[in-house]
Amino acid sequence: MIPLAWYLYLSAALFSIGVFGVLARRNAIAILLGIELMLNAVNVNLVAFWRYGDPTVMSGQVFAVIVFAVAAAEVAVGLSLVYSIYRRRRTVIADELDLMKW
Amino acid sequence: MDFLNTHLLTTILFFPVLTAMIVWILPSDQVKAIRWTAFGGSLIAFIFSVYLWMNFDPNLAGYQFEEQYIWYEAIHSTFHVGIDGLSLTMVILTTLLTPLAILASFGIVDRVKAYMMLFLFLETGMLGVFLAADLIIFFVFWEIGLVPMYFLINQWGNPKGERELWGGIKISSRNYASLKFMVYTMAGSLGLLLAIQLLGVLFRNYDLVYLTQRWTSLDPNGTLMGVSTATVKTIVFWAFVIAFALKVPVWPFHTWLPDAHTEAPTAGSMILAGVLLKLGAYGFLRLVLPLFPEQSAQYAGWMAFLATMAIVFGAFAAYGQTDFKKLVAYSSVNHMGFVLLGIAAAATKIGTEDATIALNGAVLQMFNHGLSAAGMFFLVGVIYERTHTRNLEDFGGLFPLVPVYGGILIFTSMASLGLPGLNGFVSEFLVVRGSFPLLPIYTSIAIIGLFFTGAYILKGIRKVLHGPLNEHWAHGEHKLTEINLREIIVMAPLMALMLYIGIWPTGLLDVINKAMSALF
Amino acid sequence: MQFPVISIIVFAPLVAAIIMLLMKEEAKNEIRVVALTTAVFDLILSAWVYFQVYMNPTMEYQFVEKVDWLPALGISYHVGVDGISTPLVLLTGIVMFTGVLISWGIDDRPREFFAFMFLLAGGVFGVFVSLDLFLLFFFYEIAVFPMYLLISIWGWKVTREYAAMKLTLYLFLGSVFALVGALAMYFTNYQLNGVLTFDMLEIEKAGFSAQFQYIWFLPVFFGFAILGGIFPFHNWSPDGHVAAPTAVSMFHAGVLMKLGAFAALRVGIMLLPEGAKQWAWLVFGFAMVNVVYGAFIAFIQKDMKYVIGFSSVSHMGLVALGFSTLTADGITGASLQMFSHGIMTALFFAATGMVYDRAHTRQIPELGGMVKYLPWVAITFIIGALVSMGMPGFSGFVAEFPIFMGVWQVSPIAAIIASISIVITAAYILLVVRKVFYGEVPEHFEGHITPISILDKIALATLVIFMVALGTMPFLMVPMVQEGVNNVLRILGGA
Amino acid sequence: MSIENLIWLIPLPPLLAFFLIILFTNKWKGLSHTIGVSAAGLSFIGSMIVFFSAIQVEHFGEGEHIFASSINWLPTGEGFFKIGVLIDPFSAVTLFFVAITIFMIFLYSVGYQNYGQPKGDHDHMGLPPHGATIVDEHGHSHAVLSVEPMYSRFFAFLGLFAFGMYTLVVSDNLLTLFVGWEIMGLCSYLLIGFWFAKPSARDAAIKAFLTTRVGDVFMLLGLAYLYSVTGTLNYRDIFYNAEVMHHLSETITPIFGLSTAGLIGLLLFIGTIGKSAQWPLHIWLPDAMEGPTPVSAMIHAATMVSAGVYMAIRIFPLLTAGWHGHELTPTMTFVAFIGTFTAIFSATIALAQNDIKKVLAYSTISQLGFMIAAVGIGAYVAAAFHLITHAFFKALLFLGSGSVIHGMEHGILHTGNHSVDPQDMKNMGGLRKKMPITFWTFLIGGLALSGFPVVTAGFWSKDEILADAFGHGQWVVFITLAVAAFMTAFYTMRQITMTFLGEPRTKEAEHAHETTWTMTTPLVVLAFFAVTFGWIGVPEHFPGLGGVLPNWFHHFVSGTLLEHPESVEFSWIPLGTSLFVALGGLTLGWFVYKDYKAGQPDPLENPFGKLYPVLQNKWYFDELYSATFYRLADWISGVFTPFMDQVVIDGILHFFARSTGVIGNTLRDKFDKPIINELIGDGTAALVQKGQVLKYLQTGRVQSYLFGTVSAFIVIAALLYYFF
Repeated sequence: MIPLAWYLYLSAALFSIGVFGVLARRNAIAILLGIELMLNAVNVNLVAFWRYGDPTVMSGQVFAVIVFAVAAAEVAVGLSLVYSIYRRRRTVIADELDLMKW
Repeated sequence: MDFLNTHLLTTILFFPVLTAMIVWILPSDQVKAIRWTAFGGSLIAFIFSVYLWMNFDPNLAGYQFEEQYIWYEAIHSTFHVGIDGLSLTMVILTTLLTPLAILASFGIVDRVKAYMMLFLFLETGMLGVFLAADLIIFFVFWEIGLVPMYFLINQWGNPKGERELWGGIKISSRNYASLKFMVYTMAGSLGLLLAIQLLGVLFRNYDLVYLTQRWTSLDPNGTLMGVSTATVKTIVFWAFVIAFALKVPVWPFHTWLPDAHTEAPTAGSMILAGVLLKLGAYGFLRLVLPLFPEQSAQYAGWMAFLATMAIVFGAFAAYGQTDFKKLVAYSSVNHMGFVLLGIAAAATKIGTEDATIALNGAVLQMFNHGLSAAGMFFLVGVIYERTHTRNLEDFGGLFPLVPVYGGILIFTSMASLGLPGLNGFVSEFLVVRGSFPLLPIYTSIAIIGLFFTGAYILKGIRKVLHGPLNEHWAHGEHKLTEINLREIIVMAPLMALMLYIGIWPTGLLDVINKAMSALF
Repeated sequence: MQFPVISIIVFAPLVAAIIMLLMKEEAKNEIRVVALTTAVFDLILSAWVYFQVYMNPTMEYQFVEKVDWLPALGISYHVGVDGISTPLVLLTGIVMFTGVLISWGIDDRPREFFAFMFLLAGGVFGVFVSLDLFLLFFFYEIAVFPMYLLISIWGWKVTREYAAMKLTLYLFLGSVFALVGALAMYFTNYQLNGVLTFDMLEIEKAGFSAQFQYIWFLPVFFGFAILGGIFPFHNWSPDGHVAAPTAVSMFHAGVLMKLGAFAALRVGIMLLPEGAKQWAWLVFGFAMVNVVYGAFIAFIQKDMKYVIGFSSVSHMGLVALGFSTLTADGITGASLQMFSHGIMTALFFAATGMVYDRAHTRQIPELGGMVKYLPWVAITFIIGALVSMGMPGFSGFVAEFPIFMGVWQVSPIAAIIASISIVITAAYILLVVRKVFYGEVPEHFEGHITPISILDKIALATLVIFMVALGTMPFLMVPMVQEGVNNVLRILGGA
Repeated sequence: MSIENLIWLIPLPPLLAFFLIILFTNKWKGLSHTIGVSAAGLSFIGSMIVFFSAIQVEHFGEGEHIFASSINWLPTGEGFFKIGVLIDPFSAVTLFFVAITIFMIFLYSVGYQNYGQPKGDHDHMGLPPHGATIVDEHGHSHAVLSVEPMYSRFFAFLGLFAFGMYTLVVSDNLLTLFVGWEIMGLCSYLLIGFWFAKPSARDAAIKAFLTTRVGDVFMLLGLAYLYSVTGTLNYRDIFYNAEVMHHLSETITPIFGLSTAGLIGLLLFIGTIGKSAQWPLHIWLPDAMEGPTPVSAMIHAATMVSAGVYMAIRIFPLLTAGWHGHELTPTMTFVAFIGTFTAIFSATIALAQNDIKKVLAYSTISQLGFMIAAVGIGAYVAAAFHLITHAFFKALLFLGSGSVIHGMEHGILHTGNHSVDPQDMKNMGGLRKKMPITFWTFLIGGLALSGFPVVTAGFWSKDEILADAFGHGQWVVFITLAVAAFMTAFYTMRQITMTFLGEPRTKEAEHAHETTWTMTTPLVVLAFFAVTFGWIGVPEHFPGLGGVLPNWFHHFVSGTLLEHPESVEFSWIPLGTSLFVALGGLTLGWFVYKDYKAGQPDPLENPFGKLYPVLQNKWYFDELYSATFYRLADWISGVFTPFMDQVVIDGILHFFARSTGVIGNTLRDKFDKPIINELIGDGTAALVQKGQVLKYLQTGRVQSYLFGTVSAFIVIAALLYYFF
């Protein structure tokens, strides 16, 4: 079967893309997508380790499920935040959002 | 009645406070009611103390009517009160003078309620010192007494007058006087406080009787806290002496007295001279002599020296005054000097007959001075109320205008001069008689000091009553009015007592004598 | 499971704070009412606790509640009171109550003000009752943190930022030291006994090596003592007093400083007795400086609040002095002094605040004759003055006397020197009384001085009652304190 | 009622009168003097009863043959100090003359203070009455004497005085004697200063009180000393008790090596010096004449001063302790010296006085000197004898002079010329016809004073003193006293001549006239005694008269003490001397002054030359004292004491107060702010600065934060990888 390493490569790649997206893209939505990618990369890792570890211990899958939940909630909150910001500032460009400055 | 018999002392002690509380709830504008309540309260206290006098058995040694309650067990101090012949005399004096003083201050119109309350607190404070049989309680009341006095002087004192201090600082003289009185006395009692603490640390107990026998039975060659017992005792002794000497006041600690007196309101001076000064002397008799027989004997010479200085310089200073009240104030220094002289003399050979006589004299002198000084200050107040001046030069030849007042003034002055047949003489003679064999030199000087007592007393009369009439007071709006009935009523008991004690001191002296014989 | 009165006392203010924050900003009166009710409620409860303890004073802790919190780290919610902390709880209740009354008139964001104040109160309660080291720190920080906001927002415009920052820095600095010490105990105890616990009753029994105690006593003790205003770390407190609004000053001087002293006793001396014995002389020395030095400086201050601030330094010095004697008398006195000084200084600040609100100056030379307009303030202030000069018949004497007895047993000379401060105190406090409340009124005050409200009177009266009661009837408090002190002595191995 | 209880009662009526008058009857003059006089009368009767029952007792005075009773007064440790009354021979005779004189004074005062006269036109309390004008039925207005405004008060004072004197006499111990003594001191103060509005009177009063007080304090010292040595002050227990006296006379004190008795005696005797106005404390007596003439003057000139001598005789055993009849002990020498010197000294002054009362005053001092001298040379019986005779005739003289002055005031009111001094003898003369009773009685008194032989009492007593001085071989004393006696006779005659004889030198003198019966009766009574009282003391061996009358006085009084002094054997020398000085002085005086005219300088001025003003100014003693003692006292009280109190002592206090402030300031400014704040405190400000800089790190961009996070993560990871 496919060795574990492949999964790890996959998740690493996904994660890198996510990080790149978060850091590089200026659009808030894109940043959110990047975050999603990172989370899913983590999921891939978790599931893979579960499979190649001791399948009787369910903690890996449990974690994955929790991550799904978190991701979903986080997307919801994130999008609503972006939306409300857009409604106020008419923009979703992250650079222009420096309200947290001193 | 049964309660009264078992709690007589505390009743007497706290009755003024109770009265003060009643006064407190009275509406401030009911001046009349306030005055009479205060007066009545103090009068009842006096009646109680007369009752006490009746039921007192002079033949028993030690305390009577003892009461003891838990107070502050962390430092092993109990609320312990008791009375013996010595304190009985003083209690009578206090409870007698307070109503008179209150009656004397019926003229006060400014913040009467506060004034009366302070006065009643003052009475409790003084009584507490005399009744205390526990060192802490003694100290508590000792200090408490200061507070009302401070405010009486500071608030109801003579509003006029300014005192120039160093560096051009000006301060109204009643503030100066009251602050001096307060801080000076507190500083003096600091040593006392520390000494008391030392005793407490040593014996874990503050009961006078217990302390006395433990402290006096210490091994003189032993050490306390690494210092030889003798040294410690000497230091503690001086701490006590200075605290009391300040209050008496003994030369050279006396300078607060004239200031305080001149500024204080009339009634304040009456109590100040009448009772407060006695606290110091009482301290000597109650604490110093019993606790430090050896030291007292050792340093009696010094005490006698100070006493003599007080007598001589007190007289001279009084003679030099142009302010009537200051003159009387210094006379207190002069008279209290005799008290200390008697004590000092007795200290040299405690327990001998001479010593007992000297002590009898000292205690009686305390009582007598209480009467005469209070009387004198009141009379000064009477004339001051009318003329608003105390400067002797402003008076002169007032006798025809105020014959009754004049008569009373001469009578009281003579009592204070120590004229035989009046109270002052008996006590002074006893002091002299007792002290002479023990301290001949100092006594001789003191007696010669008596001459100047005469000098300044006569000066007072001469300037006020005699000589050509100062027309200023004769007519017009300044016309001097005769002493009124209330004021006469204030003086009457004092004068009656002066005469009675002068002619027949036996009753009072008997109590004192037995107490002194029992105490020492 | 008995009625968790302690927890209720502790958490009522916190809850009240949250409630108030949820209320509408405009509903000022409602907010004040909530605050007052809570304060009264707490006062009643703490009085009840006090009464219970008074009824049967014991060496053990009473009203103990113990709930595991983070068992893995050995952190538990463990509270209880003994003879020393009970009076302080009562004190906090009183100050809280009076504080609310005094600051009734605050109109600038009362909601936040009361919320923070109650946060503070809750923290203070917590420290006094907590028997768990971690919990103690927890509440300690809760208590310290709101001070910053209270001072910097509601404080005296001129110096508030400075003072607030200074205070915060001092206190956090101190607590950091103390925390390190605490952790050291925590881990050392683990090494010694293999149990991870913050429970102080456990740590007491840890049996630390003398070496260890020598090292760690100083950081722990002084870490807390800074809050107690020990020399040379005292300067934050006068500045803080001056800057803080009235009610906060009351809390600050009345309770917060006791917090430091109390924690120093509880953690420093009781957990590291050997260290205490080792370093007593040092603490003693510093405390001596406090006493005399504070008095001298207070003597020359022109600003009422500075006078009181430095007098607090002097009086808290007496507390430290009492502790450092490590004698029954000394510690008893110190504990009483904590209560007495708390009430007294709260009264002082309340009175000062009232004068200041009306005269708009605290400069003593500019004031005068206040007794005409504010007789209550004058009289109560005078009584406070008597207390602070250690006048017998008032709580000050009852407290200071045993301290001095303790000092005698350590060093007579020191007793004599320290006693000088009594006279100086008398002098300056009388001068203040005379100048501020008597003498002639500066004419520009004529008519501008409004009488104080009934609430203020209630507040002042409450404080005075306690001072006089303790002064005339020490037996109302002394026995329980003695029990508490016996416990300390047991740990110290003496008595 | 037993005699003892009666004795207790003797002093009381006057005291009662005092209080009654002061408290109640002040308003009603008549009632007041009734009370006063009747009180005096009661005491008088009582005293007489006691006296006569005393002289009936056999061997009165020896052992138990006395009247005495005592009660406990002061508790002293175990025992009591007793006070009581004692009548022994000496006090009995004293009581006799005291009672008479006092009663006479009361009676006399009624008239002298113009009872019954109208109220003065412009009289004030504290000033002598200026007289009133009345309009008779014909419409003429006359100036007449006006009643004393403080009439009642005067009788009150008299009562108090009487009480004092009686107490002094009947008391059985030195303490109660001292009580009476001081009360009389007060009365003399009150009476001399009776017209207190006159500055002179006021000052004289104070002078009298204080001068006597100088003696009193020493006396008190002596009392204390005696009491503490013997444990009692009772006469009988000390003086009548051989071994006590022996003990006292044997023990030696450090002071001058005097025996205890001697020293105590000396101290007590200083009291006498003050009271009996002996040199150097004599200055108060002449000024005492400021009192209402002459009653108060006569009180403390004729009566009170005898208290001093009375005590001197009382303590005779102390003074003479260790004396065996030959050379005098130091104490006695001192006493004798004081007495003798005073006698001659004041006699000289009396020569140059023109005020009728002053002359008498100085003669009094001089006569007292005689008595003291007698005591000094150990002749206390003689002293006692002279004391009593002198009391009688001196009282007589004073009352007489008062009567004279009163008459003169009549004249003055008549002429209305108030500038005339009614007391100056230069303004008198020829009053013999105007006021006969006064003249004759005054003459008797004068002769008695100058010791006119045989008839007058003064002769016998003075002669006895001289005889004793001679008999004890005290030549100095003898001669000096003789000279003094001569002067006495001289100035007495001078006084009589200037006052009564010759022609009136002023209109006032012409219009003077005799005074009322209340004033003249006492004169007569006293004159009687001034003559007869001498005859009870005639020495046995006196030529002619010797056997006729027994020397009763000597026998009686000498029973006072343990050892009875034997009267000296007769010798012509002293007798001759006294005869010579008396007669010589009188005649010389008469010759010098018989034709003295108004306006002339005094005949003595020329012969005396420079000395005369010195005498007139009493040897400048007042000036001397005021230059020394008064000034010193003023300096101490006015300059030194204030300096000590306000500068030195208060200075120290203020120093403490100030230093507190200084220390406080230094601590705050030099230490607290700079050091404490800087070192530990004000990291604060700096830290705020840092914050200002650091805030720029906070861009507010999400991605920059994230970038920071990630890069930090990477770095850490790299580090971890590198190290592990």
